[in-house]
Amino acid sequence: MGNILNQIGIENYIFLSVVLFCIGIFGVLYRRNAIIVFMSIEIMLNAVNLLFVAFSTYHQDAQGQVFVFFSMAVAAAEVAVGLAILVSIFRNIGSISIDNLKNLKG
Amino acid sequence: MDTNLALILVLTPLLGFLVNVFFGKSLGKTVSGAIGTIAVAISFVVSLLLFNQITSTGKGIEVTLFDWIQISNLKINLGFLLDQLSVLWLLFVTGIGSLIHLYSISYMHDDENMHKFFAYLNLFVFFMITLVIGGNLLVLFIGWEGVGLCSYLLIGFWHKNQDYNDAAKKAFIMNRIGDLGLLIGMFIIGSMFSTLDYATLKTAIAGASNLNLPLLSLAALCLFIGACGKSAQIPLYTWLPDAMAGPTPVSALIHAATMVTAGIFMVTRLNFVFDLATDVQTVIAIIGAITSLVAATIGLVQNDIKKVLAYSTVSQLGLMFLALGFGAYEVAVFHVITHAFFKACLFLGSGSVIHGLHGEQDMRNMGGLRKAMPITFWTMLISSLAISGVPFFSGFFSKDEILLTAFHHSIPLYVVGSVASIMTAFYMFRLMFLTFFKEFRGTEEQKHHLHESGSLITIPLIILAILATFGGLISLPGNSWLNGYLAPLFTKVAGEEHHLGTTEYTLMGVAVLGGLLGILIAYIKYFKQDNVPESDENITGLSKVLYNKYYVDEVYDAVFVAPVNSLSKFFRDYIETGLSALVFGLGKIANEIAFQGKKLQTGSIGLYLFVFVLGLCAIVSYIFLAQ
Amino acid sequence: MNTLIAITGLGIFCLLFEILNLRKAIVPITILGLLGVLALNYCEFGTEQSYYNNMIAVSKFSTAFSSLFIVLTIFLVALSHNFYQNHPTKISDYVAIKVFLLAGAVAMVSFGNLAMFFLGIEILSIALYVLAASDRLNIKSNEAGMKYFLMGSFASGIILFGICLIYGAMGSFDISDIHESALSAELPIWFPIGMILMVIGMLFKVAAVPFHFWAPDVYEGSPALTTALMSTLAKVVAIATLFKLIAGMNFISSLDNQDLLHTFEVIVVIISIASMSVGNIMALRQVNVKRMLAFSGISHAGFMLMTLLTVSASAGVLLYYTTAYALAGIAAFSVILYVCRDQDNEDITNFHGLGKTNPLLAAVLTASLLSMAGIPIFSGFFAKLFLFNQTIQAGYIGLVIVAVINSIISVGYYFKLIIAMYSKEPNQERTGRPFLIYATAVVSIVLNIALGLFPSLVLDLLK
Amino acid sequence: MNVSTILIILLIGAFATYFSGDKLASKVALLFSLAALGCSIVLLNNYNAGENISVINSWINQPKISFALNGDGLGLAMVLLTAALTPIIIFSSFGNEYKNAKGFYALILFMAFAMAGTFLAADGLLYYIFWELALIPIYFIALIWGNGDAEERRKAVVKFFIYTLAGSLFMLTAFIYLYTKAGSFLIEDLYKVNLSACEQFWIFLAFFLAYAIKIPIIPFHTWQANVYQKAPTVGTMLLSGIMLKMGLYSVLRWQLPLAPIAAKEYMYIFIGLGIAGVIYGSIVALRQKDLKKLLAYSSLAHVGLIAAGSYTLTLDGFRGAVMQMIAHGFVVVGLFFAAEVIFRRYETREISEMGGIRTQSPKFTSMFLILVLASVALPSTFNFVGEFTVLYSLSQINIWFAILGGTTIILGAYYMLRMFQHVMLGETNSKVFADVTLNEGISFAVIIAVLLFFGFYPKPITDLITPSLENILQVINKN
Repeated sequence: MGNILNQIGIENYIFLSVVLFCIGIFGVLYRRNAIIVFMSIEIMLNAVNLLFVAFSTYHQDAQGQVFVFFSMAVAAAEVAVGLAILVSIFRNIGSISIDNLKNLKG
Repeated sequence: MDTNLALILVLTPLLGFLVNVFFGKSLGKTVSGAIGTIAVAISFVVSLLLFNQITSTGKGIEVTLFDWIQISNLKINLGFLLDQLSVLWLLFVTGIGSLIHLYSISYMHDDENMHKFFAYLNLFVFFMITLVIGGNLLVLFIGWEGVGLCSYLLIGFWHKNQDYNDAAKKAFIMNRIGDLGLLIGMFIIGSMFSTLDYATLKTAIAGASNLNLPLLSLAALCLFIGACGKSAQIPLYTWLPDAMAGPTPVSALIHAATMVTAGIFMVTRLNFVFDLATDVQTVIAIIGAITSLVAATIGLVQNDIKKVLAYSTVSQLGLMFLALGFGAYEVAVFHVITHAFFKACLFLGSGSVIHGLHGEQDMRNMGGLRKAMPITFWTMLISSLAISGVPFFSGFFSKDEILLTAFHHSIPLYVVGSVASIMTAFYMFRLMFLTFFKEFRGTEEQKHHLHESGSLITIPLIILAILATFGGLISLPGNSWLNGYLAPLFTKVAGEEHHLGTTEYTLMGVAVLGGLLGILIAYIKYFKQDNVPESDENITGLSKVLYNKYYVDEVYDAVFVAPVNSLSKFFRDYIETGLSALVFGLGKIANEIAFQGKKLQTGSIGLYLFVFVLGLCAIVSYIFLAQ
Repeated sequence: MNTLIAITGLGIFCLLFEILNLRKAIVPITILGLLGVLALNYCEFGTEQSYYNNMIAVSKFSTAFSSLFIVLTIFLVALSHNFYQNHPTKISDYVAIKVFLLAGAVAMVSFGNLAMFFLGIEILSIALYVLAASDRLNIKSNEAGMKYFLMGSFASGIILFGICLIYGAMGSFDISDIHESALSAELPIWFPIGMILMVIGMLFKVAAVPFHFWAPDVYEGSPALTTALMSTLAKVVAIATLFKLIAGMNFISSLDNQDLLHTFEVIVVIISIASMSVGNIMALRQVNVKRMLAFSGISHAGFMLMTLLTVSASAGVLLYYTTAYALAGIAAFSVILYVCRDQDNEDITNFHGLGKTNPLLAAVLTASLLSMAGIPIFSGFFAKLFLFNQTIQAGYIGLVIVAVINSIISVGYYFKLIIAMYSKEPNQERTGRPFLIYATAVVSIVLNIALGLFPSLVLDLLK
Repeated sequence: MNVSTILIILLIGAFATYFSGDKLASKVALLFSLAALGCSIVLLNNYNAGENISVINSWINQPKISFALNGDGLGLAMVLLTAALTPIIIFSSFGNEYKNAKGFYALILFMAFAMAGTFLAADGLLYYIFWELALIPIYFIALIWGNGDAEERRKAVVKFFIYTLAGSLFMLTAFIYLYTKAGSFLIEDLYKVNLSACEQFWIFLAFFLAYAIKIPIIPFHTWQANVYQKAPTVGTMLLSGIMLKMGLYSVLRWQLPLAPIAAKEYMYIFIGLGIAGVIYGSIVALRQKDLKKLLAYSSLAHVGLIAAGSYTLTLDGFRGAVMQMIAHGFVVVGLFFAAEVIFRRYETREISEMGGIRTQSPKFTSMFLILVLASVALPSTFNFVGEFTVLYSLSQINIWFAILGGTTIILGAYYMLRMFQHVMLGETNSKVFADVTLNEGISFAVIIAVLLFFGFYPKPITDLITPSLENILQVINKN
């Protein structure tokens, strides 16, 4: 098991997930459609999850993988709430673009 | 015993004041007047007793009541010093005071606030006595400012007229300028000798080795400034003529006989200081001479009977300072006394005239009053002769003494003084002729109200006239009782006795001739040719300048008062608003920033997240850089 | 630990009451329950132990802060009685959510393992998302919820990444392990990075500049009670957790080893200065009271962050400051709830003439504002005093001077409200004297003043 | 029995007044303030009998803050001033009707409580707390019961509050800094700390900011005139009569002893500022249209002189300053009350609309005149004693200070008499001026009596304050 990590150094995993994380961030920054923003956030979380797994292998320790389950669960819960809010917004203003959410300012 | 005497002396006028203030109205005019007069009369009696005691024992009485102000290096107590000088002053202050009180009973009888008038007069006497008998400079200062206050109250006695109030205010403030000088003088003396008591001070100075003379002279100068304020010397004299706004008895008491002599009193009191500051003495002499001349010249052309007397007062005071400047204190004191007699008499006389003419003060509307009011005429005539230095009247001796001293020290000042006295003679008789001779120039109904004033007015006049005649006897040239009496006060031998030699006699002659000359000119100008001064608008040339008092008031106004006022406006309108704008400005800035900041909060999630990420990157990269 | 279980149980009970149709009883019973929990928590105070192989570690710090949270929740629940009168069917849910939120909060201060910490923060956040958006038909509320949700989950992402890096560096989620190995010589750079990421995540929660933008909008948009909750409970929890993270992971000394400490301190100083300045200045021009208090909250966050400079010493100060701030906030919000209960906005104009129509509440609001402004005998003053004292002793006199200047600015907007209450004419009738609101207002302000008179009560708890 | 009794009386009084209802409020307040006065007189006796009337209990142990009240001569004198003026002020307000009177009078008593506390506190932080507490009541008094256009008033009052608070917060910072050095807020511990000249300079500056704004010394006075004008007269009296004295007192008690080196170093600058205040205030006062504003500027001038006296660091300066504080306290209260008496009859404060009152009410005129004369320091009034001593001390430093400072007796006379002339004298006023009522008369009489009595016999006060002033001097000159 460890030998994989010997062949591909841990750094690469880190870089990979950092890249994924950044993709997520940019998604959040540049997309205006709420759903896609959610998905970008999911990408961020999953990037982290990937890293968790990598680390847990690296450390030969299961906690990391357990943690991944936590974070998945949490992410699911979050998105559930998020979608609920989104629905009520859609009911009220008939759009899911976050650019329409500018009533509160100043 | 002495303490009680002193307290009675001081407190009876105060008592009179209190009674008149609180109950005067209900007591009625005559009673309140009587109270006022009696109060002063009692003080007069007490002063007589004290005088008696002093003359017998020959040394002063010191009375200490209690500590007053404690300052680290000098302790000032509330105490009195009754010695030759103060008792002498007391005598004529209270004596003339009681006469004038008597006079006022009838003079002020038509005024609804008569009780107030007497209250103020009593208060004045109280403060004057305090001034005179104060045991140290600070107690003197109480009286000093107190009499200033009283003159403020009495000048502005007819308070409905704002001009009178202005005059009163002017008097008070000008005095205060002097008072500041006095205070500074006290500070210097206090810090030098750490005492303000006359007695201790005298010994301290006598005993002091290597005195800081420049500093001492500075102190003397400051004190003299104080004297200038009180005794109306250049440059602080302009308040005195305006002070004539007050009722005539006030002018007689305060602005002729007593208060204005306080300056001379103070200088005499501190003779041991001034003797050391010789250059200050020269200044005093010069200022005195100039004042006497300037005032006399102005007096030449005045048409208001009281104004004439006012300027003559200023010029006489100038002569006294001339004497002081030469260290001839006893001479000055002598003239103070005689002057008190005849000037009081003159003022009261003029008061009686004004009373008779129902408030007319312009000599151009008088004339021919001789027959109508003989007593007034004769008394005033006597006093005029006295002031003009006609032989054997009191004024002759005192003024002559002064001129003698001047002659011995500096001829120029002697000349100035003599010229001044010639002018005095002139304008006094100008006054006499215009007022009492020829035909009456007033309106018809005035004319037929003309009458001699009541006995309460005439009696004081007569008494004063007598004093004005024989007052000179107290210091005959040759053997002077006064000099002997005052001798203990002075460090140096009391005034060099002029053994009457030829020079003296010639000088006397010159003085007499001068006086007669003045009278003669007046006689020719106003009796023979009987021309009456023109009405104000067509006065021209030099006489116009003189008539307008050399425009000194205007100058002062332009140089001091106006700038202060405009400065005040400037401060109020610009500096003040500017400062508060500065403070408000800070708040405004914050508000402005807030206003701009609100625009940043656009409400767009994208922006918020963007800033979030920026911050994140900034921090993380900062960490990396620091590594 | 028992506290946590009890709270969760209480939450479930609340839901049961709905089923059993005991809506009337919910609020009082919840309050009683919470009081019980408080007592329970009090018994735990002082005991140092950990449960479930150190998932939960009870310490003085955790218990003290938990009790504060519980007290605050009691107030909030009390307020919710009147607040939700109009839609009674929801009340049980809202109360339950608050209680669960409390559970999350307690978990956050008493975690012994990063997993627990993460769960706690997510419980809290999700509950808040829901509450923020709870006024379904109100577009503002929706927007607030959405904004909070998006940015919140973004922040959780960051936190999660941070946790991950720490795990990578340490190979463990356990605080005590991390605490030890944090001092070891060669640590990968990930550890400080991860730590910083977590800190940033928490800074978002406490709404510190530049991560503060959500706060004003969300505060304004959410229902007033939720705003109250956010500005008091949520903020306090976040700052306490942040403090515990840094203290618990021995972060300072490990930074010291890698001589990054100075860097970190610079960051903290900058952020705290920025927070208080931005917060105070922006608050000057606000007309909506909730928004104004949001900004004032930001500035207070800046003040609280000063404690991070003296982590070893200032736990007590932080507790005192948070308590003072939260109590003042509760008092203020209870008045706001009363005044604006049937207004559609919370503008200052609603407060005109409160001093005449309702002197008591006006006095309470005045007192709470003075406390926030840091005027003596109110505990707010002492909070500032102790904080400044602490910071000057650590040698940050410049920071304190900036803080002082900020407190001067802050008076500007606090007094805008006071003036509105006392020197303007009332523009509306205010009827009804809802007992619970009055009680909450008075009790909280009395507590605040009492703390002012006897600061040692709280200050010395964490000695 | 110790000094805390006064505070307790006043505090209880405040609450009692509030709960006594609008009808009784004024009476109750008067009662309690008189009780406080009586109490303070008893304390004075005990103090003179050599009894120890100070209090010290520890309050907060970490940081070490104690509830320490120090009843020494100086503090006692100031407390007496407070306790004597409060009843007068309350009594003087009987002629007016106030809405929500209970709050009004309660606030007055509370303010008196805070100010007395400030004068007594012997612990830096306690002192600061009282100092701040005194600010709140006056803020509300001016805001709620003030007069003039509401918007203007709001601006003026808020400016006043923020401005003063700003100053005092810097003082707080200074205190905390000192605490970090001394490890305690107790005044004697603070006296013990030795600071470098540089530290002292900053400490001195911080304190100066607080006091310069409170006193006020130019150019920090911009709040004063407006607030005096806008506040109700009672508030103005409290401000000018007692609150200004807080600042001046604090200069003596706190600023100078805590930073002696700096004090000596920069003495001349601050004396200069004080004297500049004298001249500036007097000149600005000349051309004021509003009576209360004029009085405000006059008091700016007077406190300038007092401040200059305190900064001379000489016993005379201190003594004169304290005496002048007390004298000025009484006279300024009297003058503002006179302004109020006129306002009650004429409903105006514009000097131009007054005049000719003397013919209508001689009594009032005489009383007003005496107050005016006292404020221009006529000998035989208490003000003269104070002013003379201060000027003397200034002359010891440098004769020019005395001369420049002495201009106050000229300029003061100028603007005060000018004011008096236009307010009281001249042609009889068309508007009716009812003569002073008994109540008003009593207030005036008391004030005048005090001024005249101490004018001739200031010894009791001098003896009371001198020892503590000497102690302060010792602290200043210890190194």
